[in-house]
Amino acid sequence: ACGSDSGAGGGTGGASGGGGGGDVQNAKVAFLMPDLASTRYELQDKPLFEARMKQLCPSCEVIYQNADSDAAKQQQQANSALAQGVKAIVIDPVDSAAAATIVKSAQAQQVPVIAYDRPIPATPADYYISFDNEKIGSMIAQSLVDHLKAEKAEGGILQVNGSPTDAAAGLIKKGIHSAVDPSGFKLLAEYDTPDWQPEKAQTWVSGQITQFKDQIVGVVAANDGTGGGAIAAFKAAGVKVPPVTGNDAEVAAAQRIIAGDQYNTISKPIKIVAEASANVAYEFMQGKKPAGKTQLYNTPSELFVPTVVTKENIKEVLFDSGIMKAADVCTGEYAKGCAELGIQ
Amino acid sequence: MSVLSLRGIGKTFGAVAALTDIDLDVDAGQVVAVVGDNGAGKSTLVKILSGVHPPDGGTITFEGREVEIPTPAAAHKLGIATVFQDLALCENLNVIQNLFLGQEIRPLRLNDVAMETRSWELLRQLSAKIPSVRVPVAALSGGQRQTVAIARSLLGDPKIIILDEPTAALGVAQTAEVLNLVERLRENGLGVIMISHNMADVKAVADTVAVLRLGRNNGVFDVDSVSTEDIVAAITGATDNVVSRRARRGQS
Amino acid sequence: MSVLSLRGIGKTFGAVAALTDIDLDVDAGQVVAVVGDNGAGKSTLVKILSGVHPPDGGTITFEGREVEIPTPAAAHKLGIATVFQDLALCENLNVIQNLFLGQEIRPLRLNDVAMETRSWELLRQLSAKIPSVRVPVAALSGGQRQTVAIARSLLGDPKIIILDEPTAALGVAQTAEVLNLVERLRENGLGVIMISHNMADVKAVADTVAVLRLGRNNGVFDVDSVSTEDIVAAITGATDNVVSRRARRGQS
Amino acid sequence: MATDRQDERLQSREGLRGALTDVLDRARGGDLGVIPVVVGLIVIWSVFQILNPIFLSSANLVNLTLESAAVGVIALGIVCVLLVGQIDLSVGSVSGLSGAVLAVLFVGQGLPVWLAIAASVLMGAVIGWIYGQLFNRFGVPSFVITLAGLLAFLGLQLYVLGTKGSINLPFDSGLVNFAQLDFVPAWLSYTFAVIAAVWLFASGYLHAQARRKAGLSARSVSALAVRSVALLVVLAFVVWYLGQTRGVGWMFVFFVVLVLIMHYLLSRTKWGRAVYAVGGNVEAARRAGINVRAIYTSVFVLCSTFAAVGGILAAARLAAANQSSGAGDVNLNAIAAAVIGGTSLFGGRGTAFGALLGIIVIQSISSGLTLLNLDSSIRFVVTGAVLLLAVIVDSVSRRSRTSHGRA
Amino acid sequence: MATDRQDERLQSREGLRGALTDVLDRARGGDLGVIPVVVGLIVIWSVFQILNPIFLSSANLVNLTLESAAVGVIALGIVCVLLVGQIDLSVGSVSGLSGAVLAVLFVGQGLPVWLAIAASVLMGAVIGWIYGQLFNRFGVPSFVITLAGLLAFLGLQLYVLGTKGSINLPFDSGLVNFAQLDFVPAWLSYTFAVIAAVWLFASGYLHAQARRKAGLSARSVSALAVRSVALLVVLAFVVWYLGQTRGVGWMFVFFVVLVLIMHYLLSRTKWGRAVYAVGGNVEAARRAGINVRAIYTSVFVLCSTFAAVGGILAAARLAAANQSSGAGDVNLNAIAAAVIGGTSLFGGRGTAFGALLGIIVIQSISSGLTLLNLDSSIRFVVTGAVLLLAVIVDSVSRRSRTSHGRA
Ligand SMILES: Nc1ncnc2c1ncn2[C@@H]1O[C@H](COP(=O)(O)OP(=O)(O)OP(=O)(O)O)[C@@H](O)[C@H]1O
Ligand SMILES: Nc1ncnc2c1ncn2[C@@H]1O[C@H](COP(=O)(O)OP(=O)(O)OP(=O)(O)O)[C@@H](O)[C@H]1O
Ligand SMILES: [Mg+2]
Ligand SMILES: [Mg+2]
Repeated sequence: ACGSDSGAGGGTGGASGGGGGGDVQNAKVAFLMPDLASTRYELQDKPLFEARMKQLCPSCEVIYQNADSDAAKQQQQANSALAQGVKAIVIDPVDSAAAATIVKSAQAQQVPVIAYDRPIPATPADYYISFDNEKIGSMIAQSLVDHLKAEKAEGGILQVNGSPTDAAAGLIKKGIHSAVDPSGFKLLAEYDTPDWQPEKAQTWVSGQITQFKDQIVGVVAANDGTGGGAIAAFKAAGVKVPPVTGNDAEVAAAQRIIAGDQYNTISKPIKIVAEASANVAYEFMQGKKPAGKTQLYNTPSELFVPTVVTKENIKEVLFDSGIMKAADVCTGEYAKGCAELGIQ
Repeated sequence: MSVLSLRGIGKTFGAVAALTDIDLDVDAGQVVAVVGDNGAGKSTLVKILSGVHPPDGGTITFEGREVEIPTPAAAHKLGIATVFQDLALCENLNVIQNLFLGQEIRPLRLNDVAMETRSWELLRQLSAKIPSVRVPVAALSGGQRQTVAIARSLLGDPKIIILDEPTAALGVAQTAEVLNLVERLRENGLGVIMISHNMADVKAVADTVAVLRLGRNNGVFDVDSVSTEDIVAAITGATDNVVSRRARRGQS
Repeated sequence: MSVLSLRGIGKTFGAVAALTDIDLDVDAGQVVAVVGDNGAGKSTLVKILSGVHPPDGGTITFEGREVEIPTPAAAHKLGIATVFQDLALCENLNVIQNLFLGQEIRPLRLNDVAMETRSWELLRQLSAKIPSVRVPVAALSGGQRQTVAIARSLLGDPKIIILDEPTAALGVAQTAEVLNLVERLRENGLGVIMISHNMADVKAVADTVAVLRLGRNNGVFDVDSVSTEDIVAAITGATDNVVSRRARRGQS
Repeated sequence: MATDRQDERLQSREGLRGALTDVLDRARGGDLGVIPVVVGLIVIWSVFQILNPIFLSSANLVNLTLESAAVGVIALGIVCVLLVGQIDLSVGSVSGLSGAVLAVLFVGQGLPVWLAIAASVLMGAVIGWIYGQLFNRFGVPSFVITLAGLLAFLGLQLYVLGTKGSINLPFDSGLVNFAQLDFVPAWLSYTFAVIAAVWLFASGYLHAQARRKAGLSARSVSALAVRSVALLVVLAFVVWYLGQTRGVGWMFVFFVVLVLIMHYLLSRTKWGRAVYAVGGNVEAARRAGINVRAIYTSVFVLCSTFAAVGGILAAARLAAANQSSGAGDVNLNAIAAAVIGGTSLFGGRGTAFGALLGIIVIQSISSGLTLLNLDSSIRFVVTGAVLLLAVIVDSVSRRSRTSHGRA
Repeated sequence: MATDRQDERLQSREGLRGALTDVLDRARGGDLGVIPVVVGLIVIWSVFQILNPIFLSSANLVNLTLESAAVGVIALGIVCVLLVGQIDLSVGSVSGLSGAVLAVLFVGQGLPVWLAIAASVLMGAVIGWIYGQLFNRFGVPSFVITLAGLLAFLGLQLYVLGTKGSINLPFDSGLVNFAQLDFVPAWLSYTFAVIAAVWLFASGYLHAQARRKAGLSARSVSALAVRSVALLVVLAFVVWYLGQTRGVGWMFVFFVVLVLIMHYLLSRTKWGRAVYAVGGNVEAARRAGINVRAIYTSVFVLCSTFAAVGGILAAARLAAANQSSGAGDVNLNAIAAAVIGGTSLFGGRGTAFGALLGIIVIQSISSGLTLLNLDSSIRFVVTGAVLLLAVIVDSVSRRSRTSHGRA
């Protein structure tokens, strides 16, 4: 499903891009990302969006900002973008509720707002493009639970959530619960990791290992960093590492999956989403009003489905698709694992 | 009757007994000089009287009532004004601000003009050589600071004034003015406790001399009936001391 | 020939000209007393000589060479040791640590025992009344601190010792010891600059007296050929001054 | 001759020229007050303007003023605690908690907005009072007390917001309007400017009169007039320029009024004197009969209260209170604003205006870099570098003071 | 009578009983050294043990020691800067950057591990040197310099990690083993304990001999013996108890050795004296001929170097370097550890052992709460409260000093 969606999005964008470009010359578009806790915004979303925009409108300028998990800073960035006269704002809100202000002030100046990744329920944006975080949470957890059931594991699960002050982390947490709670595995303990810090996750998991010893059969970690921390805790305690989840498909996580230390991560179709949003933004800049595939939160929307990555499918999802290069991942000690999986 | 009288005052710092069983009486209109060697406990006594340190034991009677002086504010309220040996000025504040600290004119809308005028008056009275009263005290010379500290104690309406080595850093003229001042204070009926290492000054203005030695009373003398040599002997604990030896050497 | 001689030294702080065009000469084995009213600029002069403040203008000649003294370390290296009026001790360090600050014995493995022994020696020499040398200086009395500062300057091997009001806080015995000390220093051929407000002390130990008034030279006198009254007159700028008036009043 | 001009070592300073020599002299002595910060600010502004001509546009400056207000108010409180030589690390958490309490009471419980505001502010005051008690009773360093507060109130903030995590304030409420859309009408702004200039002249004139009557030296009328006219010109220009787009926001006016009030309290009341005294030498202040404990308590209360007010402003500006309100760099920005504005971390030196200038420096850097559209890694590096440069200008001029013996 | 015991106001203190009276006397005077912190620690430990019996289990204490090492090393550097009355806010960023540089050089570039470590540490030293230069040349407050550093090096860290964002250190490398799995063999641990005790006795004995020879009072042999035996018992018990599970980690030993070295440098060398002097009264230190600038520079270099070392340990422990390494509360924890360990924020007071004790207090709180599995909101509140309590114990005992005139 995901492949065909992207094809359609790219198609429309390309078509309209070829159309009336005259008044969109030299226009600016803002691309506002929420945080640095995950590398994806700077490393994937931004370059992909920029590249697509360049294709559509070579003279247009993308104003990229990252709010570093601060809703007030994001507001400042949006205001500054508006002061610079942007024609459209693509925003991944730090705080979905607080971003309502940004939508208000942008719309007051006739600048369309495209909610990216996270919705803005309180004040409908002009468009919403996402894979949703809650779904991500439930997918990684479900994948782990299924694996454990297949292995006939008995015991309980630890849950390492994201930052307690991060709204996105809250959504992922909700998703994880929706899969873990009915799974039949006992939730031994859960932890909101301050600032998503892997060290904190490691410390906490170390404590739980002394407390629950071999009862732990799996760990659901809300992103790759905290997952890595959990794995380090097991290694440092000198016990066998149970299956641990992740999220974001970082290179380091791919390496751990290849080495067998981490069970899964999740690959979001960032390329597809970033490009689709560039297409939509471009349409808005031309003064069109693109209609969404569906209607969510009173907003024309388009949702894409992420893929859970495990050792079984890592080759296809990450390498064959070109998201990662073997040269980056299969360094040093990981070369052997790569070779076993047939990744070159 | 005494305005202020102490009985059995003691104070210990860690392993050092700074004061043991001290008695002292001050009458209105009387200048009591407290003398003693370095570290004899004079300043500690002053600090106890002005509420800086609580005593370990003993009683303080002020105007016939037994009192406690837990804080400097309490001492101010009783009417005890003190010039400390370490001056206790705020280096970041200027001369006027230091002079009126805690007793500003018009608390809710400070009257700078009145305070500055009064400052100049006080400083002139002590013939201070301070070029400007608007510089922070950090920029003053040692003697200038001491003058400021003395001027401070004259504000308000004290009943007892305690001067801890008030003339140590003062020039000859300023010292003379302070001695004049002490005499004026006595005439106005205030009790004055003056600490000094200068026997000439002590003999010049004091009525009685109380000697401390190693934290204990070592005699109270009437100033007219005691010689400088006797006081020095009481301070050092020996009639043959370095001072008398120097004096002999000087004569010979 | 002079060990140290100053020509045309000046120093301005903001709007105040603290020193203007100062000349001064100190010979080896000579005690020069610098006297003057409060704020006359004596301590400023001392600070210039010991590298604390740079002068605005003028030259300093030390042992025949023209020198600059940009930092206190430079002054130490030249052999100028100073007892500052504000003592400049570290309150958080104890007596031994302060005494040997910057000149510790065995830098990489401090020799506490040697330093403590030497400390007691120095302090006894000044007949200091300090119960323990292992307490922080913050816990010492004013006079005890001053003794520590004086003892400091005797460490090392200075050629010039500058004493800024060294006896201000000292007891009678300690003052006598310091005066003895100054005489010993002179006998050992050191140059001594002593600042004091006590004319008796000045007359007792100094060879020449240099008077500062409002930041300017106001005469250099040979101590044997000048009377106290003349010095006071030079300090205050008038023969009829508060000191002479007090003296007259005292006699009458 | 005036009483305070009689010492023969003083150079004479009369009239307009005297005032000028005075300034020059202070400059040589390194005692320039706020001038170096202003110079630093001008440098920053010029550079950013060259890099992106939007920077000094009226629209952007209007944003700048509005964005300064919330953290600026917090910095004002920080100035007070720094003046007594203490610190408050919890202003961020307290501001976040205050925003959360406001949102819960106002939106969640449906209380009238003034009541919700009052409750939040009161809570700030109570927190400060608790700090004061802990500090006075147990002598715990304020660093530790407020570090504990930082954690505890962050926890409370999360607890108050509960499962929702984020609460929107209605856009049509007066509070949100005040922070986002209410601007002072042009005529009123100009009136304010005129009032300020007249008031500066009048008060200066009356003061000079009083001094002259008392036989003290005083500023000449011409010097006073020059000063007032300069103020008028600057204010009128600011008002005019901001008026090119939206004008002067009421929230910024509110902040400036708070600064003026604090300036008055610190410089013209007994309490202010006591604050400086405690910061300069607490033992001397105690011996002068000042109730040192009361001063500490008052200052902690003030700081937490300002933090709460700042939190309310931030929530109003964002039209929401959420889990990350007050987190991040609010603490550091508030403290840095105070320090950049010339407040000493060791107590006893600083002014209320320092908070205003400091926050404008910080917001200018942040706004300027926002406009430059850099990678976050580069943005961090550049922020650090610019911050350092801005302060070096200040410090270099201040440093010459040491060599002039005013350390 | 001994030279230093002649003043008749001194109470006599001879032999074992004298040593005891001395301690009691100091207790009355509020000069208890580390005892109150230890008491605070015991309180915390008891409470957590009651709430969750795992807390004092050998396994958990082993974790605790290992988790203390990285931030503990950073706190050691903070103690040094605090001693001279300055601060370093950038230790978190520097540690993060150091971890990142290590990972990039070691894993990315394939350099030998010792070279990568050396490069990271050197980088830390250079950063400190730059701070020192900025501080000495321009007189910028260290708060601002290091705040700028905090931002700049965070940016550099992101930049160095570049496209990867997170870099794994191989689990089988010596560095990761050192931080995770290398424990001191039991026999060696006991040997260390014995050596420590013997050394304590021997050095004390020699010192006492030298003092007696110089005619000074000295500790009696029995007092020395009691002290050494006590140390031996404590150390042996610790070794035995930790040995119940994995034992004493080499990383913790490394940390303790660093503490001992710093203790020696601070208390037994000329440099250490100068550090305390500069912190107590910088002008007095300058007038004593101390090269104050060199001291500041050395201290900044030391602090940044320790931060870099801490960053390497943290990366080794996590077996990864990533963008959030060193972020969050590393700064505050390191500073808080120093302050809890009795280091004054105003300079001139503190010890290297304070960093050890302080970090153990902080890690105990964090570990104890981890085991309790509270909601994060509650967890923050409780952390704040426990932190405050731990310090109140210390401060109350210290405060009595003021009333005894030792403020
Ligand atoms: N705060 C303190 N802590 C510990 N000991 C102290 C403290 N204050 C004073 N002492 C000790 O008490 C003794 C008496 O000190 P005090 O200052 O009263 O002496 P003093 O008579 O004023 O001497 P001086 O003439 O030098 O001023 C000294 O030995 C001093 O070391
Ligand atoms: N750091 C400074 N900043 C500004 N002015 C200063 C500074 N130091 C000294 N002054 C001024 O210079 C003048 C001379 O001061 P100095 O300390 O040299 O006097 P002094 O002769 O030592 O007086 P005293 O006998 O009181 O010690 C004084 O008017 C003083 O206010
Ligand atoms: Mg005294
Ligand atoms: Mg002087």
